[in-house]
Amino acid sequence: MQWHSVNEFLAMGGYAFYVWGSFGITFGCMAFELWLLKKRSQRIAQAVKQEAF
Amino acid sequence: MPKTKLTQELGTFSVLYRILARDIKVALRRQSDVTAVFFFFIIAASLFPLGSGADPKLLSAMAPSVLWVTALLSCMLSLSRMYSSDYADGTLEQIMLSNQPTVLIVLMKILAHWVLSGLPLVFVAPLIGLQFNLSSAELQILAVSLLMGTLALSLIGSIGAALTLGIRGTGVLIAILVLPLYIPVLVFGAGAVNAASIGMSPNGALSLLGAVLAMALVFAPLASAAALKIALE
Amino acid sequence: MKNLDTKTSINWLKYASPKTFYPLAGKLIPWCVIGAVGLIVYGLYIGLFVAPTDFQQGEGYRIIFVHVPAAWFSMFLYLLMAMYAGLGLVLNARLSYMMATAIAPTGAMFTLVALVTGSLWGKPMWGAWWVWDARLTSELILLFLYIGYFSLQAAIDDKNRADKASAVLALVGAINVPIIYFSVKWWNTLHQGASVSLMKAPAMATVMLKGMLVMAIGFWLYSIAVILIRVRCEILERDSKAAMFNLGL
Amino acid sequence: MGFLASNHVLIADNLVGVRGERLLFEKLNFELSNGTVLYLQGANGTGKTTLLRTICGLSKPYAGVVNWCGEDINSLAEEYFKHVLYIGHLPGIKEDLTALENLKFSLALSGKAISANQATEVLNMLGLAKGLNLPTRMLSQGQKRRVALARLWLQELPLWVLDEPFTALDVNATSLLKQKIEAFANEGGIIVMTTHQEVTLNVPKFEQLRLDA
Repeated sequence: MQWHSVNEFLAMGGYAFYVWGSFGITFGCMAFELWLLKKRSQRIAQAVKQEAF
Repeated sequence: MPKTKLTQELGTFSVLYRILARDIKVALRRQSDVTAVFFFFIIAASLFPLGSGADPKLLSAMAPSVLWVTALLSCMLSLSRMYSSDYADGTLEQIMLSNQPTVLIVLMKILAHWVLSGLPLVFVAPLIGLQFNLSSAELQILAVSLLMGTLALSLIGSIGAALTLGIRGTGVLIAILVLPLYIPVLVFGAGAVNAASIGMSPNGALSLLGAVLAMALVFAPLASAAALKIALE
Repeated sequence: MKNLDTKTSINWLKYASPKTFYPLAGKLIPWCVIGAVGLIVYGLYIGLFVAPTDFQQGEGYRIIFVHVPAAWFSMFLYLLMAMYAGLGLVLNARLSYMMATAIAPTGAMFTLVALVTGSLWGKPMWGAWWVWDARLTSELILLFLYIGYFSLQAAIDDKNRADKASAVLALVGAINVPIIYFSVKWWNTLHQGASVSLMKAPAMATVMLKGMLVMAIGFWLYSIAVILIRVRCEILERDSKAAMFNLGL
Repeated sequence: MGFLASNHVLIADNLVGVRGERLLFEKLNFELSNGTVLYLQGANGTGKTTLLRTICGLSKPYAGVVNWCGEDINSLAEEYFKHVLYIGHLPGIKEDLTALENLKFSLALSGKAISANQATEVLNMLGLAKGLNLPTRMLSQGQKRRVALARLWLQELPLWVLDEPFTALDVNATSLLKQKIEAFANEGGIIVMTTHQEVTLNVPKFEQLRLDA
């Protein structure tokens, strides 16, 4: 464990923007994809309910 | 009612030849389509010097890419006509129901498209190349690479044309489908001319282009035939 | 002559197998999600805390822990999609068409992520947002193939034909992927000489490799979960009868 | 023209037709042997055209098999197409070519070469004498239809699949076509057709199949 302090960890040896940017985008896209899917399944469940009654 | 026996049976090649001949005859009766592709190439290629200035060294450096990309685009512009007119008037169904395997029929269609749109480019490109002050060696390689390249472009393009048959607004759609598949042909084609311009032997690039052409000859008719069957369902 | 009585909305369950697949997928999804989260967190732990600083690239190299797995899966998911497409064409099985349709968005997402992280990695290391490196360029072309797949599917209204046409395109694309990669590599060496490939990952300390592999398996479980969720949506959207049955209404 | 000496049989077993998400027909069976005319009835949109295209092999049935002389037409492919003559809604002729060129080309597709005067004879009989050398786009709808039908008098194919062959035909052409269909059926041909006009055909076997909405 070579990080001695939290903000050294955050600074990421001067590459903070690039490293956190990459991680942020990766997990951001994943979260966005999951969110889209949740919305889509809600829309289906809702549409089916209407059709059933 | 005529009772005479029909004269003579037609073998596979004569039937296929007639399909090819008919396509060319129909296209020549409507010259506007054929010449449009030809003039697009000439005009588009001549636009680049207007955009970049007439410095000979710059022009000859970018000539292979300019000539190849415009040839590729003009080939692509006429792709949608490959099957759509036959699809619209019902002759495509009749041809598919002929006694020839679909793959060979598709090959004839591709050859007809190549003869009408690819081949003319092979002859005019060296002339346009003079505008970009290419040396005669480079012009020769340009012609040879386009000869093989345009056939490969027609082959690969026919898959896009068959997939988008009967869909409205296919002009741009074909471009999106087919351009990524054109990249190897462009890389090796333009690469051959580039190699010639820096004195390297273009044979490496030309043989790779030949390999891509060979693969296209095998896979493109199969994929196009499958796509046509799907379109005609 | 026998009269034909036709029902308006047909009962698909008889012909396709989504009926058995739907609940099975439902059971699998939670496990994949848990596995994915666990492994990704563990991978991050290795990548950010355990892996040492690289003597050449400092801390910037840690981007590989997301960039490389994303690049792997962008390619793998395209080939998986092509496989399901091919299966669909051969067996005329609606379910495998649906699988191919469900895989594509995740594959495209990973391609986009690989491109962005690649450029974020290129900027500090080689000073340019975009580097015409063979792998990055092929990644870009792979994105074009995904775009082609989506635009063809969107352009065709009849679901049946859209499935088959995009399946053919996916297969043609899959055949072209190695050719494109080779031609870009050849183009790269022709123009830049035999310079070292820019994006070669730094000397792989075993712990870095382990970190990347853990992240990769995490991405794999994530992909399975997302694809299964999307396939279930696809099944429900395609047939209201199955929807009512499966939602227990 | 005893070319139909050998007996042919067209069997549909358990055919299921689907268009988009709609089921058109289900569990459809029939067996047609030499000299039969199957007359398909049904309102628009009940799947008549889909059934015809399934029978002639252009589209695959959702389920079930079309069988020609004991073999599934899917595996026969071109072998089967050698025996089928299909006339659909679309005219199937090239507007830029003349009637003569169109007729010769459609014959060539089934491997037959015919002489110019044979073709002209049939076209004259169908009242197209004037328009022989004009590109067919100049002809009227009815004339185009007759150019498309001209090959019925020249081709020797045992199975005809006709999608509303009588549309846009005048009285004279309709009776000519009726006679030709009757003659063909009596020689042992098999015909599957749809039409909206009420047509009585005296043929060895006349069957009807109704597809309702």
